[in-house]
Amino acid sequence: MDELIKRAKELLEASAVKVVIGYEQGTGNKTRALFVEKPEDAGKLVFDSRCVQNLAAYVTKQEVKSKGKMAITATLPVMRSLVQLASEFQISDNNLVVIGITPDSKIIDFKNLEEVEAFVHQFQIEIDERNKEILEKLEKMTPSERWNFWIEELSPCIKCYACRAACPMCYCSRCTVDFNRPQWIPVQSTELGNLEWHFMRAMHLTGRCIDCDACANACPLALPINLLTKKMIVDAKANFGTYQPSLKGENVLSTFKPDDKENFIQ
Amino acid sequence: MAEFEPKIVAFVCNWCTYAGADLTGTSRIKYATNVRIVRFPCTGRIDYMLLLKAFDEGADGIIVSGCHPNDCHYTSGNFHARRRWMTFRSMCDFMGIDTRRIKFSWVSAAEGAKWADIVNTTVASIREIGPYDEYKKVAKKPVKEENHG
Amino acid sequence: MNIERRLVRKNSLEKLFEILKQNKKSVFAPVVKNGKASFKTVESFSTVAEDYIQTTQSSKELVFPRVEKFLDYEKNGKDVSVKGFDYQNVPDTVLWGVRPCDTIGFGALNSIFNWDYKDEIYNARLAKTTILSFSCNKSDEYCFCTSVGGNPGSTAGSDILFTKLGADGDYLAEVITEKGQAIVALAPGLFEKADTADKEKYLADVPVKFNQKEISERLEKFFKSEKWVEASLKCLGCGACAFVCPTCACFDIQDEEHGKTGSRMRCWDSCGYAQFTVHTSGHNPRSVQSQRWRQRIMHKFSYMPERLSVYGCTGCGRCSRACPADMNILEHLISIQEVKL
Amino acid sequence: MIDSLYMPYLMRIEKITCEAPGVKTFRLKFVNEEDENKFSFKAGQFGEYSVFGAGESTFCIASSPTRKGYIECTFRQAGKVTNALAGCEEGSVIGFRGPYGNIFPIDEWKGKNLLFIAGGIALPPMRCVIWNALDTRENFNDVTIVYGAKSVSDLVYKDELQDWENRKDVKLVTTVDPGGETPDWKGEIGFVPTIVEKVAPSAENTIAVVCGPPVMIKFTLPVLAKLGFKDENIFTTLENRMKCGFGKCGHCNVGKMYVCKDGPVFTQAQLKDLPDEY
Repeated sequence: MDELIKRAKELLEASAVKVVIGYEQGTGNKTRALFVEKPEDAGKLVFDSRCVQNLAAYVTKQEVKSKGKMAITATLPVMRSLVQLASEFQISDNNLVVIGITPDSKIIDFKNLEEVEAFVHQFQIEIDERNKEILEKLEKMTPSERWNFWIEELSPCIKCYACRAACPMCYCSRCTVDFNRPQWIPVQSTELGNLEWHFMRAMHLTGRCIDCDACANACPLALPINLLTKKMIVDAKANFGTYQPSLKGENVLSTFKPDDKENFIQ
Repeated sequence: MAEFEPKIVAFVCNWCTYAGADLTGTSRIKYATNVRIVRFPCTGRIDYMLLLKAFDEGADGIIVSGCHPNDCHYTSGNFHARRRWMTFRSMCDFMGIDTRRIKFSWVSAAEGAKWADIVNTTVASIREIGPYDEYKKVAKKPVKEENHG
Repeated sequence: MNIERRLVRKNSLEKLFEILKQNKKSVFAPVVKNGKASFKTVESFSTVAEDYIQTTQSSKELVFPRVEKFLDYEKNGKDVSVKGFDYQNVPDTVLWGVRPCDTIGFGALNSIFNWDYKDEIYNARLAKTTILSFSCNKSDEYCFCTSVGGNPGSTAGSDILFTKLGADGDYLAEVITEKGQAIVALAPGLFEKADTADKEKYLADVPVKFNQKEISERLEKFFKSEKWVEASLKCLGCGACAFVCPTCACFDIQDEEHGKTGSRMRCWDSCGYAQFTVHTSGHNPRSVQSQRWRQRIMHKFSYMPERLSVYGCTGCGRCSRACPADMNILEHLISIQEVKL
Repeated sequence: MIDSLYMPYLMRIEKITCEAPGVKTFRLKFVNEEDENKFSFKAGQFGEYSVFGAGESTFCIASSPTRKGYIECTFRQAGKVTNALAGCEEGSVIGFRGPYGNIFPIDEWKGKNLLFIAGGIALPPMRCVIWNALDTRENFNDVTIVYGAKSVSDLVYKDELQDWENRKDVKLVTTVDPGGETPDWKGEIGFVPTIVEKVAPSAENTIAVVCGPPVMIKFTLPVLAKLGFKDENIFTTLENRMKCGFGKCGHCNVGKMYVCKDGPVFTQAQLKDLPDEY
């Protein structure tokens, strides 16, 4: 942690960046995002296992960006998000410095996003055991049972869009659900509105989701919406091979192979 | 009670399947009339939300069809589409949307007979499965009246 | 009317619940699932959560549902026939186990829905609702009801307030309104004469953290402060705070179309959304998140007190608990009180 | 049981006039006579017009309260509802809720000069008060109307502009932006603020009503100030996103004001006290 504070201080003192995005002690046992703009405030930065909010969600926010060049405290999921965002031209080395934190909590410096990418590629995106089990359980159900499961699970959704807001990949200034010509998704949180919203959200994240669970953690009602994106990751791996965010921007739905294999097209 | 007549919406590309369906007609091949065809420039343009909208609006089955691989008018639209269908279909399956009701096919401009066959078999299989009441109930569609076609 | 004090034995609650069900009342009560309490229509007493500090969502849903259908229409050529709101279908409901910081929130909702035009749909739902609240015997770091005019044993807005007298004790029932008396009349045997039971010592201790009036006065001069940006930089712009709030009542009006028939409804909306104020031209009067956060605070602590003579906050702390970015409203209010003007 | 606040009157479209590209005027008559009998409104008020299945949209009542038996509205096709409205035919039934909002205090303007300044699609909200004034012309001194649009084809109410042009008791000045004129255009060429400076009457005993796009208002206000108009004597109508129309839904809230309840008519003096969120 001292190392992190030192790094933040140096960057700010040297005016290399205008703001350092990190974590601070929050309410109770929570930590939360902190935006350090003065070197003397760097001491408020903390880092430990409670820091799970995906800070990459902030690097595309208008008011944060307007501060100027940013440095970001990046855990592995955050680094993955940054690589994905860079591949979608949302960030670049010009406006971002990455202060990496390795899975064993060591600070790691990167000269540029290519180095971040190389680091990220040392680790596979793996669905955790607990969720794997849930996915398997769901896959064993009949389609009708799954239908009822999702209608029931999603029925409490109040469409607060916290899942969207917390997701680094949901950076569109105007989301599909906010369009009314045509009205793709019903605005009201009815069974259909909820089902279609979560369906669409998962589809838009297919090949882009890096499995950080920010959506599920953000949900005030603790709905298991990350199962949908996890399932997409499992399938993408099975169907299309490796699953890694890459600066070349080759995520599964923006590319193809002429010999992609399926068994359902007549 | 009248026999259930499924409502099928077909999303097809302009260059192959639409032309193929046209050939079915000009060849005077008879096929089921349950299908409403929506023409797109390319299968790559067929947004998956359109397929969900079809179910919303009371479709019992969907056909999606375009050029065979390597035959796309725009070179690779159907390759992109194929990947999207693969993920879409698995997403549908995972959320319990009945994937038996969504038929994907490649029908070229020369395959008038294949188009008739695709439509006929789809209609027959949907007729067997019955109306898609599960989705209609959630979409708040009047379930009963539509049962009678 | 004067508050009547009665004693309800701890094992009589279940009987009361059953009598309510026998009298065909719909009971809306907190249920715990995945570690989170939420209000649901419950059939059996055993599913009602007993030990919880606060539900994730407020009970406003009962009188201001997520989706409220105003009308159904049917088109016939160029003509349209319209059927209005079905008042007959509003269920006779008992809101059970709600906290005083929710019941006091009905006061704010009443003002919003009746300050000028009277919203009969809201009023019809409230008229059919009897509120049986339970005092708080514990609180957490998010609670601040005492700073905004409430307290853990406040009777405001309740029809009957139950206070548990000790960890394993019986309940003091304060019957506040005629609606409350009507419930007593359904089960007179369960409401015994109360001795001089004192509820105060059983209530949670919620210290006063700021002066509400002072906050309002300060906000008048605070509109242009830089603090709003600083305070809201971590705000993600979701609507969780508004949707869990017992007094937030902003809504959208939407039509749903099924061929020739359809309906019109209102559904919850939030001033935190970027699209909330956007004009058709694309012009957005509140184009950045700090302006929207400012609107939320100003509306609750400045505009509402001035226009509706009621504060838009009950100190329930739900918004802070629900916030995915840990925006803590209590902290912000304290900081407004502390900042030099 | 009484109908809810959200229950619209059913209105039949009696006449559709195409005013300009994408701009239409509907003349609406009440489907039920009893609705018509209990309905009344004043200049400046607005309503919620709805196409069933598409939703509701807010605009001013463009006809004058002095013309009984119908109301008129003019809208530009811009969003979901206005597009659905544009798709309606004569004889179709649409919904209308209202009237809502405050009014132009036209009774207080007796004996004064009136200066109306409008730009583009903002003439309709002013047309109501213009006709109200002209129908009770004896109450006012000089009446001046300055109306500008991007191009000649964008001018709305072309027939009425001709009427006003022909009247001896109205001074009408029409203008189009440079480049928007046609070869036979006889009006002014130039932006509204410039023209106002040229043709405005003395600020003495004069009320100015200004309606138009934000940029037009922004540059017209300093001109009026220069001419000596006091903020209390400059009126405008605000448009904010609205849903309910009666101060509940929260959308149009600006500072302590609800545009739907305390507006849409505001004086410049009132606007100066409001946060810049409109």
